[in-house]
Amino acid sequence: MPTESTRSAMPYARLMLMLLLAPALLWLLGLIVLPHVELGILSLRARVAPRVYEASLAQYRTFIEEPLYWHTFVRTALMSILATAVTLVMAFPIAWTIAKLARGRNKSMLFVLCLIPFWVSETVRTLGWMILLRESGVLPQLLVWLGLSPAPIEMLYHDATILVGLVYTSMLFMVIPLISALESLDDSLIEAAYDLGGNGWSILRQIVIPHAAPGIVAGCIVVFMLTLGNYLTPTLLGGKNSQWFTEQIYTQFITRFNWEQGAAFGFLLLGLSTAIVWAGLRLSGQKFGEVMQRS
Amino acid sequence: QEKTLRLLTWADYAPADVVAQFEKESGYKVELTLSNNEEMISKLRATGGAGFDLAQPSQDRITGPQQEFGIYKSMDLSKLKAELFIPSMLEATKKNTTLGGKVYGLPHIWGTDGLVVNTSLTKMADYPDLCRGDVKGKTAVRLKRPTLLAFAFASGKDPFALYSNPKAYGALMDDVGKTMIACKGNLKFFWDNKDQLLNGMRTGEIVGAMMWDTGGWKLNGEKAEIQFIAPKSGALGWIDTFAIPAKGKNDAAAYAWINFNLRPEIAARVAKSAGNFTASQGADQLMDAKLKAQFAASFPEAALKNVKWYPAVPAGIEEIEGRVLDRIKAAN
Amino acid sequence: MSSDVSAAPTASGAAQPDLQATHVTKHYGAFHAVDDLSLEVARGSFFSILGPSGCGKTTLLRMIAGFLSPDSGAIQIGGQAMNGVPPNRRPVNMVFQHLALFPMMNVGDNVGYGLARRGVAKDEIKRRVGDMLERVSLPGAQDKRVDQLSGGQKQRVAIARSLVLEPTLLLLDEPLGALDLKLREHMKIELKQLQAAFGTTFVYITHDQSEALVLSDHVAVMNHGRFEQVGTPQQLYYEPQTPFVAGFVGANNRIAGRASDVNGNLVTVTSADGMVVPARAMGQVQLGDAVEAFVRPEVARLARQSVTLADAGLPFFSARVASLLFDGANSAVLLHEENSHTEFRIALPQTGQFADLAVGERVHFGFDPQRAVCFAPSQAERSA
Amino acid sequence: MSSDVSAAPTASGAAQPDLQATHVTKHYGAFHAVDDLSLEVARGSFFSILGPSGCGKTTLLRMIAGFLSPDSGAIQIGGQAMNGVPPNRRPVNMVFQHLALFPMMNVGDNVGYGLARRGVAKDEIKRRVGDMLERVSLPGAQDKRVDQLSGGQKQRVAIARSLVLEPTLLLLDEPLGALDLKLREHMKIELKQLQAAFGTTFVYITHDQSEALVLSDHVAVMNHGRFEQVGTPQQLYYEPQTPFVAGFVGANNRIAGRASDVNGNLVTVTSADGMVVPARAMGQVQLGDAVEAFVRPEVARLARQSVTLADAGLPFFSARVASLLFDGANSAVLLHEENSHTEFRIALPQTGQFADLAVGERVHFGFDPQRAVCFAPSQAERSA
Amino acid sequence: MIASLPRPLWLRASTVVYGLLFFAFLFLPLVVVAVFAFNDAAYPAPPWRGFTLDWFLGGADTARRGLFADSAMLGSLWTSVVVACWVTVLSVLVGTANAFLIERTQFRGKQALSLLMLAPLVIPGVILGISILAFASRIANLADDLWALELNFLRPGLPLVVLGQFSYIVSIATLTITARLKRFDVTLEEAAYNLGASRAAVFTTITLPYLQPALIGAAAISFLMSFENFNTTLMLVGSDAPLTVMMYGRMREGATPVLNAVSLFLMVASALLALTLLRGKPSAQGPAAV
Ligand SMILES: Nc1ncnc2c1ncn2[C@@H]1O[C@H](COP(=O)(O)OP(=O)(O)OP(=O)(O)O)[C@@H](O)[C@H]1O
Ligand SMILES: Nc1ncnc2c1ncn2[C@@H]1O[C@H](COP(=O)(O)OP(=O)(O)OP(=O)(O)O)[C@@H](O)[C@H]1O
Ligand SMILES: [Mg+2]
Ligand SMILES: [Mg+2]
Repeated sequence: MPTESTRSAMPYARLMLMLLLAPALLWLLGLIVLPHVELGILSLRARVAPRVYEASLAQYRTFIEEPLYWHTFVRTALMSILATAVTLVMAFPIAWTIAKLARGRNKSMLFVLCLIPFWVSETVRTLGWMILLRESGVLPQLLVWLGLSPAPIEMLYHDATILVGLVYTSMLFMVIPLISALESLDDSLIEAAYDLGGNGWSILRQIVIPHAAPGIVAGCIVVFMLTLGNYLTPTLLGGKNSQWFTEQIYTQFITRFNWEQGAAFGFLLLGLSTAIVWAGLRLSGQKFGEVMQRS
Repeated sequence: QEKTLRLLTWADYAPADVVAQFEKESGYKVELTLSNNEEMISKLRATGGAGFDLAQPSQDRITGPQQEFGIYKSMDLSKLKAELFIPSMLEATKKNTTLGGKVYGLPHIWGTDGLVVNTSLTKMADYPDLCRGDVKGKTAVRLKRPTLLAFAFASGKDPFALYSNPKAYGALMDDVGKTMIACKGNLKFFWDNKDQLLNGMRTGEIVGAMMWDTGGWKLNGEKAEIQFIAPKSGALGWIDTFAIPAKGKNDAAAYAWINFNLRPEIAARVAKSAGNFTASQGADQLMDAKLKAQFAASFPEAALKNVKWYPAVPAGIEEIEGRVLDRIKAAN
Repeated sequence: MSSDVSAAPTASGAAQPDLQATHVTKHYGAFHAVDDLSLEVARGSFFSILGPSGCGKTTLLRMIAGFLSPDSGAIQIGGQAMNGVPPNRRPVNMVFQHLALFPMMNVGDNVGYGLARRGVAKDEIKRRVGDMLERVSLPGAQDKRVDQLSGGQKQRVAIARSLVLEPTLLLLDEPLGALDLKLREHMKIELKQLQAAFGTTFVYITHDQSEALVLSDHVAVMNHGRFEQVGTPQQLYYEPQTPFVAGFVGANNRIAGRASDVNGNLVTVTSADGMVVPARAMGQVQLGDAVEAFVRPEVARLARQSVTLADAGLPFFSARVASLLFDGANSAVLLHEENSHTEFRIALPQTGQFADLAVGERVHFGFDPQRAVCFAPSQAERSA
Repeated sequence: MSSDVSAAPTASGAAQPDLQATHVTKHYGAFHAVDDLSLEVARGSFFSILGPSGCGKTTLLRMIAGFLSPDSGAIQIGGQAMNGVPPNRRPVNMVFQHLALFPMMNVGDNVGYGLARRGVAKDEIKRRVGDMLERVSLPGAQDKRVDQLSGGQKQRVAIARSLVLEPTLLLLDEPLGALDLKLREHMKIELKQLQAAFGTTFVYITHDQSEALVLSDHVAVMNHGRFEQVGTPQQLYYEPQTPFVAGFVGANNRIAGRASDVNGNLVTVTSADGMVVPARAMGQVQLGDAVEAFVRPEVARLARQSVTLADAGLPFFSARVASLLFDGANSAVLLHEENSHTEFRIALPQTGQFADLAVGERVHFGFDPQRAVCFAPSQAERSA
Repeated sequence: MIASLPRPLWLRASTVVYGLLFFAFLFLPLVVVAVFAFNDAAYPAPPWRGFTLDWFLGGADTARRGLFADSAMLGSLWTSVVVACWVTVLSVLVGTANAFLIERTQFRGKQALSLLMLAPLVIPGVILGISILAFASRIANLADDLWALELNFLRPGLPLVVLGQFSYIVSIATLTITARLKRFDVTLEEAAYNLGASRAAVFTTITLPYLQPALIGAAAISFLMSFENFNTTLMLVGSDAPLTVMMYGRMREGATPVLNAVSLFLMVASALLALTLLRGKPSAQGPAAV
């Protein structure tokens, strides 16, 4: 009870505070903060002899000196941004339809339809794409059958395939914040703008987008994070051509046992995501806390 | 707890009937975890050598990680029946897995890496044939160190000789890397799971690949035109071992399993399941005749002599290779 | 009802009406939200549509603004047929129920929005926005954020935003609904003065009869998608044409019963409880008809002595005081008529004459039967 | 001010007061939300606290209910000191501003909640809930969901939920605030009848003067954490003790100026614009003091001929009609006094006598100076 | 434009067409997965060779080992369920405590703490995984070196997987529950208190019932998220692989239709779960629930 009568029972309030604070601190310190400190320490040392390590920036130097690594890094970032943009563009009309055009049963039906694919795991969805796109898969066969291509084409293992997979996987996380942002936009604002002589484009630009900005940013941040941190889709759909930075991290940790290098890569990825999220927030003038509440 | 043996091994190295027999005879219960070299090492690294009672890494991958992470216990040879091993193989393995005077691994199963070719569709003699223009998009290799070593041998160099000279080794690997990058367009994929490759070969999507002998013989059993070929520049020979993780809790069970496995009749069954030969003295007499025939077909005398056995990998070498592998992966 | 309403010329002068709707209908499924309704609004006048919640007011207004298209009937604005003309092409602007100010823009940009859409030059917009804000008593408010404004200020910005476009017609949908009591009183007067100053035709929706009466030149009372009566506030108040209007406009005592006597335009109504009330008949009333009589609280006169009322020539009743509702100038008393125990509300004189009444006291009241009204059966049925 | 208020016995009889607060104070930082305030509420009476938003009404009520503890001063309920007694042990119940009905329970469970917490047997709860719902005219509503109720019904459920516990005191925090106009009028009368029927002591908070006047036996007018005046509705209306009360209770014309003449209890106030108004002094007024006079709209009399007023012996003014506010029985006219152009509001007689006034017409008005009030400087300053 | 504004025909038409394309895009992969679970072929690929239930019912010793005989697959399914249950319970409990911490208490640094609670949502899952792995093994190694204590739960394995998933899923649970608690009208508690309820009674009769939909929602989301998680799990998994990791492994081997079978099984199961949830809450699940 947040009433002031609790002031007489101050020890009670303190006890309560401590009890509530304990799990939060355990979680945040034990699973988030300290592990990242550990990761930071790992990334800042280098092996000089078996079981002998010293503080060094060697891991980061490797990253800079080996074009492969930073190429992958940049590529991952660009592809993620591209995937986020494509997702946004694809999701917006649907979110608009659900939030503003559909009514009653239709609306909830469309909404649930959007949710359904995400009740099954990414593995399953990726499996679906593999069955669809592989050389012996459904789409290439269909193209042959339609006479559009002479022989089955391999549709897996292209950048475009990775993009399709990423967009697909992220769609829900864009659609939902968009819907809730658009739903909170009072129809009468649009009517008023229209009544005052606005047309579709100017209303979109001046009324809808400013209003939905927190939702858009929320969706973009979540999608960007998911894409950037994705491992499954790029490796499975990208095949021999996938170069995703998470894969580098995995490789360093698991196949090379090089935790130091992997930790450095992890930190770089974290830095990248933080920087881009921060830039996104800055550009759109949103606050992180508020944005995340909406997603 | 003391009643279980937690075994970290390769697929097919512990067939169900063998496990059942062991459990019945020894009273230990076997918990299997299937893995490959890298994962074995990284798991043991992450657990500090805990979580398993017995592991089966390849003999060349023992001393390096042991030096680095201390994930194995030294073997107590007194608990083993040395007479069960083929002596030459035991000696060779001991030599490769000895660190600071202690032995860390004992041989179990051995085999080679070479070429698997669908002879009805194409002909191949050496690794570089995988990069020929007429098989574009129909070949595969693993994106792992054996591939680099194979192509290094194919280029006429001896990479093992350069293990002690990281610089020269690095230069050699750079060259191999360039070759591979040039070849990349020819490859359908980098396989990293044998079933994936076998499926490709079965459907004819793949006509030639670098692979270990077992897979080739397995396919040969299904389709005679698919054959395992020892390449001109030499097949690569490997030996998978028994090694005891540093924090294994049930060494007794581990030794029991090793002794059990080296009994010729057991070894023969395991060898059949894995499709390879074992280090068990006398097991080859009990081996499947077909497998022996396949072996003989793949390895004429000269080829057998030409097998390049992996020496122990010194620390630091894998890092050089890793970067080259990454580069190959990244190239377009 | 509606047929004779449409015939009645609402426009005061000969000037062409600014807004004309003829036989407009809008269904939602089988439900007639607006039902064959016609109206005319004269140029420059303040026209109110008054009706209970759900009677179709907003639906009608949205048809005029163009957000809904009528199922049948025609709408003309400034003499031009509006069928198929989209809202952004109509010479009308609308002030929305919850104002719909753009929260992402400041006051100046809100007011200038429509001008900017018309492609007016920046300087010109700035000047006209400044002028307009001055006229609505918000000089220099351009740079304020919308959420920094009080309720009344928001109101004025919303009106300014529409008026700056100089529409032929301004539509207002319960614009005072969200304000609190004192502010509403204040804005009522301000709105009336604004309309007088601009001379724009206002069509104003409300369910608050006091707003409609105070503000309007003409009021249409709406119920179930139709107009019950259109007239000046005084006509509605003093000459209600239907029981619905009599009940809805102003507080009223309602006595339902049978016509026990009909004498010229005077009807005697006898309620089931036995109260006998004389009243003027609106429309045809036959002896024995089920009728309803309405007597306004301020029409009845209170007296301690029945003689006073008899002397004044009024029919009178005896009653006991049930409750005293002291409210300054609006004080009233609830009486229970002695024979029938019917509850009857009477306004106390503003002079404070009966301030000393006590609960339970015996008093008398009477009223001029010509100022009470009584409705014929068909209409009584209608409102039931 | 507050010192003499606390001395004034609010309780009507000799009976021990149900609620007594002495020198209660509550700060928020440096801000005195409730400032050394004392009050007494007699058993069974209806006591209202009337004040503008933010004056500390809710703070006071929450101290009585026990949700806040006073910084100083004591509160007694039914003769028992309440210091340190938590809300769930006090013999008071509260009806919250937004009712706070439990949305996850049906009506019956809402009403029975307090009984269940007391461990009353299920059957007994059921019986008493049924009885209580009947008494608030909601028989058989037990199984309804809360969101199926109308505003007025929710109101009654909230009151029933508290009354079923038979509290010594029922606290109500603006319970009608959320209702719409017509419903509020209706619930006002219903609430008064409920209280009379139950005989429970009500302490009622509102910022709507009409509610306070109509409902209460006694009203305390609150401002800035203090009581300005405590009295019967009539006392507040006719005998305001402070300019704040005169301005807040009922509509009033306010003329600020200097005392240009003092003659016994009559003061002549001359405004800066030159309007000269005679009024009765409340408290000490010296010649030349800055003073404020208040004239109620219904106190002033309107006449077409000045003679009428002169004959009645009233001081009179000439004026032009600025605006006609027709609102049936509450119609008023806004005048501009001819010399000073001061705006002056006058209620039109309910008889409809001046229904034919026209804007711009020249009229006269006058009033009995004894019914206008004028406040001395210190108090005038206070309200500024 | 919105429904009340006139929309030209081409716009209406393209809205419909786009909607159809979009949902085709969404559902095509799932439909394909479901259909090929019944294809009578060794690989989930066209052509259609006839209908079979082998991939569900095939015996353990036949060439086509069906889902219900594939003990490894079923075991990993069970592992996933167990992990998800733990994660759900932990997340909902801690999430509830966090919600009360954010909404009902005042202390210095609360703002920062509540922002920090959101941070896990913007840390890539792989990094969460490796950082927890690295930290846990440091602690375990320390315990081992200093006290010869073997802290098994800090080694890769299910406890660590649970902790890893929990570390970010609890953020989502916290958000969901906080959102509802924020809308809670505190006067309801005061009213109950005023009606004589004790603090405990207020909590159990008013606050908890109010929070219940959010608790159920948070539980459902937590379960689903845990079940679907791959990135974090991959780095922390020991010898018992949860379903996603197991499926990933099999997919790299070259998928057999058993994967389709288990996928279809999951689809049906989650549809049933969702239906029961939706039915319990007739007002169609709002966006807030995700
Ligand atoms: N889109 C719709 N579909 C079905 N019925 C509707 C729709 N819009 C309005 N209605 C119904 O039409 C009737 C009139 O609605 P309208 O909004 O015009 O009422 P109103 O007079 O403005 O009421 P209020 O004073 O409450 O705003 C109502 O009964 C309403 O339920
Ligand atoms: N917790 C608080 N901290 C600081 N100031 C407060 C607090 N609660 C109330 N106040 C201030 O105390 C004053 C009185 O508040 P209170 O809620 O009692 O007003 P009120 O008379 O009930 O107003 P209303 O009619 O708007 O409900 C207000 O100015 C308010 O801003
Ligand atoms: Mg409306
Ligand atoms: Mg209050």
